[in-house]
Amino acid sequence: MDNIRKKDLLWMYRVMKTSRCFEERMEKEYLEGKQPIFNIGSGPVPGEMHLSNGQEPAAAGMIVHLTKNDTVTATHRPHHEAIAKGVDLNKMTAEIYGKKTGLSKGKGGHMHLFDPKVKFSCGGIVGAGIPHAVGAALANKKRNTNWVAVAFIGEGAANTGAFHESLNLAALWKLPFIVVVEDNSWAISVAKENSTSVPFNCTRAKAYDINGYYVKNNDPVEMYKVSKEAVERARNDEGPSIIEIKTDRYLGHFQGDPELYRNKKEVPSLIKKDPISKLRKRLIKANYVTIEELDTVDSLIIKEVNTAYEFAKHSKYPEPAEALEDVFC
Amino acid sequence: MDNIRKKDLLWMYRVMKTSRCFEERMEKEYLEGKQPIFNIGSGPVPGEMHLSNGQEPAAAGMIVHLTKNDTVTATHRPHHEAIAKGVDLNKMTAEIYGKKTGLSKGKGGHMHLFDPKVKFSCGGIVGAGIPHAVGAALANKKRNTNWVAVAFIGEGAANTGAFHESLNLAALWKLPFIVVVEDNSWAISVAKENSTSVPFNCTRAKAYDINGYYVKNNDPVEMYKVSKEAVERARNDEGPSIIEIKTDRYLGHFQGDPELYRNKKEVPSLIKKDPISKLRKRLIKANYVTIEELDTVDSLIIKEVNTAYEFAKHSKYPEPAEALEDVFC
Amino acid sequence: MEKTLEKIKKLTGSKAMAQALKQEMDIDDSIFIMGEDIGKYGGIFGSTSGLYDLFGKERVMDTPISETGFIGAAIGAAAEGLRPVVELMFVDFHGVAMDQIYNHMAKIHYMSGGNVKLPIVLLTAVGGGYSDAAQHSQTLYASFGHLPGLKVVAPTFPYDIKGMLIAAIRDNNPVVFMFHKTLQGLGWMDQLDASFGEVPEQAYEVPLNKSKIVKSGEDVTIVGVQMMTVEALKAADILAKKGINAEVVDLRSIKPIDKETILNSVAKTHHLLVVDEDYLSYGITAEISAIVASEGFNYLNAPIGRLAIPDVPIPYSRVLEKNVIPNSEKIVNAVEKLVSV
Amino acid sequence: MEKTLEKIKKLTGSKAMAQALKQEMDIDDSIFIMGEDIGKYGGIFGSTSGLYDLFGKERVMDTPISETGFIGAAIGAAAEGLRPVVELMFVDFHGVAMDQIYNHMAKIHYMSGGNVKLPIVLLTAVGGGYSDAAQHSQTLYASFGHLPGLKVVAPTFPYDIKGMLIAAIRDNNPVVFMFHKTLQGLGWMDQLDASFGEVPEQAYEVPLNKSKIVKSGEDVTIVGVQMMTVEALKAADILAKKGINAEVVDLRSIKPIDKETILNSVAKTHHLLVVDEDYLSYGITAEISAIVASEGFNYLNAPIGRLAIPDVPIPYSRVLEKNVIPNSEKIVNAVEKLVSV
Ligand SMILES: Cc1ncc(C[n+]2csc(CCOP(=O)(O)OP(=O)(O)O)c2C)c(N)n1
Ligand SMILES: Cc1ncc(C[n+]2csc(CCOP(=O)(O)OP(=O)(O)O)c2C)c(N)n1
Ligand SMILES: [Mg+2]
Ligand SMILES: [Mg+2]
Repeated sequence: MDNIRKKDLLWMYRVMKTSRCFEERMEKEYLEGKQPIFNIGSGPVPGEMHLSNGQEPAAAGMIVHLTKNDTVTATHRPHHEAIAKGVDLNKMTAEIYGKKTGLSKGKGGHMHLFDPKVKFSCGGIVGAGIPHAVGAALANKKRNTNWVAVAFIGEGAANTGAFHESLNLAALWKLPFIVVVEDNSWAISVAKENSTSVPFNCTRAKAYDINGYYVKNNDPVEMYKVSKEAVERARNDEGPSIIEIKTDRYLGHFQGDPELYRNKKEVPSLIKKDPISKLRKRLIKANYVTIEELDTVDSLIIKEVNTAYEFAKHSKYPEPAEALEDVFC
Repeated sequence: MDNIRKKDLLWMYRVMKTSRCFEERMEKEYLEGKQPIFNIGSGPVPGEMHLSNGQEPAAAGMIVHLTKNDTVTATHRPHHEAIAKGVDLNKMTAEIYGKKTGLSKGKGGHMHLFDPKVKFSCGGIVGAGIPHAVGAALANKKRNTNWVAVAFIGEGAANTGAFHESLNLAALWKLPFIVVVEDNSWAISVAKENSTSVPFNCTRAKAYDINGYYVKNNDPVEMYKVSKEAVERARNDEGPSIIEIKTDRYLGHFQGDPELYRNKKEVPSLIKKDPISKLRKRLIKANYVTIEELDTVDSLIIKEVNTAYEFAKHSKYPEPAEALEDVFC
Repeated sequence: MEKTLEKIKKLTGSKAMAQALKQEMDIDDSIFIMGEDIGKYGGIFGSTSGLYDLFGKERVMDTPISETGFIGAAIGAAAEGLRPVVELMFVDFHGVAMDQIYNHMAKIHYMSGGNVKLPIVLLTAVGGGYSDAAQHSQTLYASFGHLPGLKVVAPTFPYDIKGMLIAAIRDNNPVVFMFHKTLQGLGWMDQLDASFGEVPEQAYEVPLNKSKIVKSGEDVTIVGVQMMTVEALKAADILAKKGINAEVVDLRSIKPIDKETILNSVAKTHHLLVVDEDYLSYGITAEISAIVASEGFNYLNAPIGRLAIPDVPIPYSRVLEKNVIPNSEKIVNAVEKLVSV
Repeated sequence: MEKTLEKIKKLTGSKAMAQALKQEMDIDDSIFIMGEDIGKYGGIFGSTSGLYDLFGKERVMDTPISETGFIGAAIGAAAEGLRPVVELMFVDFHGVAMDQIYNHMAKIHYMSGGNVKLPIVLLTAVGGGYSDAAQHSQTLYASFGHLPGLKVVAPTFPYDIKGMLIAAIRDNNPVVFMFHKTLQGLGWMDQLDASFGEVPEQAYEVPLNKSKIVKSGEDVTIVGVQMMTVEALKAADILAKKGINAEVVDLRSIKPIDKETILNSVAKTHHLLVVDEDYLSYGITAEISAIVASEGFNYLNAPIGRLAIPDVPIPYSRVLEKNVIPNSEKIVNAVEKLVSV
């Protein structure tokens, strides 16, 4: 597979698969306490839930090139990046369950995951994470490291003022910064052609005199290659990049989204070319690994995911009075 | 002069000259009550004062193509556009003097001039006028007019989020909208190369799939041509444009600016190629008009400006209690 | 307003909103709606449901995620004589567009000496209680109430939602219209009786600057707004059983505040508790307390009670969130303390 | 703090700020400054004057006009362990960056369960009185005070400016540091005695959560902040001649409010006037009145007085502006009314 190290490909397979497993489980667990009548505030996992099934290549193909010194900021749809970046899965799951053992002791929830140990953060305001990554890149440059900072965003976020201001700053200061635009065609119900005046956001790199890359077909291997170049450039002080990847949102914007705005045939056709299944086949076909070996990987993943859910479910809730703590340090 | 109607050139000369006269007078009047010690809050014209001397070509070369049905939004440095757009000079001057006869009965001041009769407005927040012009363009399109809306901004404003969001909207909705970027090299003390990651903001048109134009050398005639094309395109429903013109700020950012950041030789060299003197010479050389005729124009301008200042100075102040009026209608 | 019985239907809050918009759009071509997901989706909280099909994409316009751009565009369009209704999906996002809202929408009428009118309605969803955490659960009533030039309303019941929205649309000033998610009567949230109520079919206006006594009583005045009104009514039932007869005032208007109704009530009850789903400091409890402490001081027989979110961001976990948002139980406790002084 | 006499110099507010920044930057490499015109220009209101020459453009960074971008970048850099000081040139511009300020800077510590610390100082210039009109004259104290997660301070005198800025820089929480333009002692604005004062040369801290009694008295408590403290002191002089002995409290901290100092003062004087250069509704006068009406009710012998900008945008013309910003004369009148009840 084009000179990509087997180790990297397997790593990508593993994190994509972990994310998928984690989210397929979440899809079910989320419904607990929400049936027969769906009530967003009910059950052990209340609140909004944005799943990334289908979008795993964006996270894996980029983050395979990062270490824990590199920073990642993500969005309201953060699980695939969190998992790829190595966020503690037990604590992340516990956080989503609102437990005291969670990353934020239950204060953050699924849209507000913070794991400073692996330099991961995300948030619920579209576009807002981009300047945070610019700031991390600035810190990296100031401290003479070769660490990079990557902001993951949806294609909808590329129309926010934050996008423009951040890209201009990063380019002006030649920061080790990359923005990955996950074009899943939709911003909730608004299709890209109804939100974005250019077909490809990577074109917008011209507005900052930086590099723009496009990855077609939700392809993790292409994403790997393009990201490698962008990360190397960033590490070598050659400035920021925009990478746009065409990816796919299999589920509703959030769980419970009736998706009346979307053609019912769209998702089945997307799932047919699922990148995880495709990568699995490619790995086997290239003789990188046997079916049995991958089955072993898969079962380890399932175990890891199960462990995380067990941990979360069996953890304690915080005491009500803890709500008043942690405003200031 | 390249097939430009004499009438248009004379109009441009006249408004440029009017603006220059108006501002040269303002430069002096502003100091009343501020000497020997400069106090920004003192005198009959208190508060910040941003003059546009040197930047007249941007206003004249564009607005010559507009009618009073077309909308203009301007910035904290609004006089050249206000005058070109036909804002009532008496009322505008009275407003700057804080008088009851002013455009806004003294409530707005120099940064907040509103003359809905000629569809002119401006404001003190960098970038904020851009979406207002987009909204006007949207209204124009909704009402099936062929009216256009033009936002004038400084090159510093091209790095605001408002710029990006507005351009994307205008392009997406194919609105009769134009943004004119007056590149006077400075945003207060910050030079363009320290604020902007591309040499030319017109390049940023690519980020929206619209037309971008560049006008060199603060040239009103070039500005005329480029604006003509952009306005025609807008009127013909061919979408928005970005025009950047290299222009010159002769004075400090505001009156009282010590300009310690700026090479003392810069301004004298700029004034040598003053666009108003140059246009005067060109008009005469092309035999469009005689020196005497232009002298007559000039003296009429001086009279008009004098009248405005007289009107302003002799007008009454509002009653203090009027401060409480006009919050709501 | 004359009610004709056969023309009254029971509607949810969201249907009341959509009906108000429809009826006004029917009679006034210059009204159009902009916002994220307000087209086919009908608004994430149902504020525009059905309108896209009725009026098409020219009048019910989905936008990119560019709140500064499209809220700013509403200002420009309003200055040209149109009457935009624009939705900021969650009030929590106001920070990305606040300059347009408070430096321009709120001030241009004044800065222009009254020459530019901006008949804009800014719809925005407020409120927590369903574990949507710190960035999607706020009400921020006071963040808007503090700034001059905006009328800010927050109706509770479907009847008021329709009437105040119509009044807001017809008003020639910018009006911030806050609707509470839980009071929209959406199928996928808590089902409350309060979110379903009688709404006349014809168009009518409810004034934008009046509070309403939703339960009268003699012993204590409880001022609430939206969900806090609902909780106050629940509390009043419990208190009644304990022999305390509470008067409940539904604030409805955040700015301007209807001082008269509140002062008259306190003149009668001599006790005041203000309940707010916004943050404590510099919030509704502050402003109403101050009005009464300065203009109704002599009516008071006891210290004023304040109940609000205790100056912490809204936490995710249900147990934590429950602890910070006031509810009927906390109101009962607070009132008991108040009247026992 | 021990004062050593020979080490005290008279400084203006702006020099006190620049000195605080210099001294802290000298001892801590992780501090850097970002903002518009804070480099060679030294800050439009002199907050960073001289620092560019001392520390160079890596540590004193001019930025584009991209407040969301660079204030957001300060958050990202702080999360990595740096200590950014970031300037929002006028507080009036907060709307273009408010999302970064209140949804992220203010909440990330909480939302991360205390795991992410954001030691950021947000400098911002406030205040009117020099005809800078509606978009450049505000204080917006309460707009910031309302939101949980920010410490918000507004010192008046050079001594406090230096000490509170040092405390702010050393604090591991985000601090909004508001400096009043007129109190910076700039050569091109009104010259006030208050803007020039004794400042020890060595570094020292003034706590971020304490008010200060700047004049003691028995008859009435006047709470002010920044220019309103200065006007209150002037008013106190006039009142003294009329036989009214006012106590003046300089609030200093907008959030959290030092309740104790205020309540103790009112316990002594039994009369309270709050004066604010921010808008009336939901402002400082509201919050402090509410605190006293709920926690110091029995101390009060008269209704609480409130003096603030009467819910209008700030007009340009001097005669109009003078009518809306409170001053010593209005304070005297308000106090006289108050104590005569
Ligand atoms: C500033 C802001 N505006 C609106 C929203 C509401 N919202 C949440 S996600 C979303 C769509 C985002 O689309 P995109 O960036 O493409 O990401 P995706 O959901 O497709 O992953 C919107 C509009 C928000 N959270 N923040
Ligand atoms: C949002 C915002 N940020 C900062 C300012 C302060 N400010 C006023 S004018 C100006 C410079 C503007 O530069 P440019 O856009 O190039 O216009 P010019 O002054 O050169 O005409 C700045 C930073 C402001 N008014 N608004
Ligand atoms: Mg998307
Ligand atoms: Mg400029």
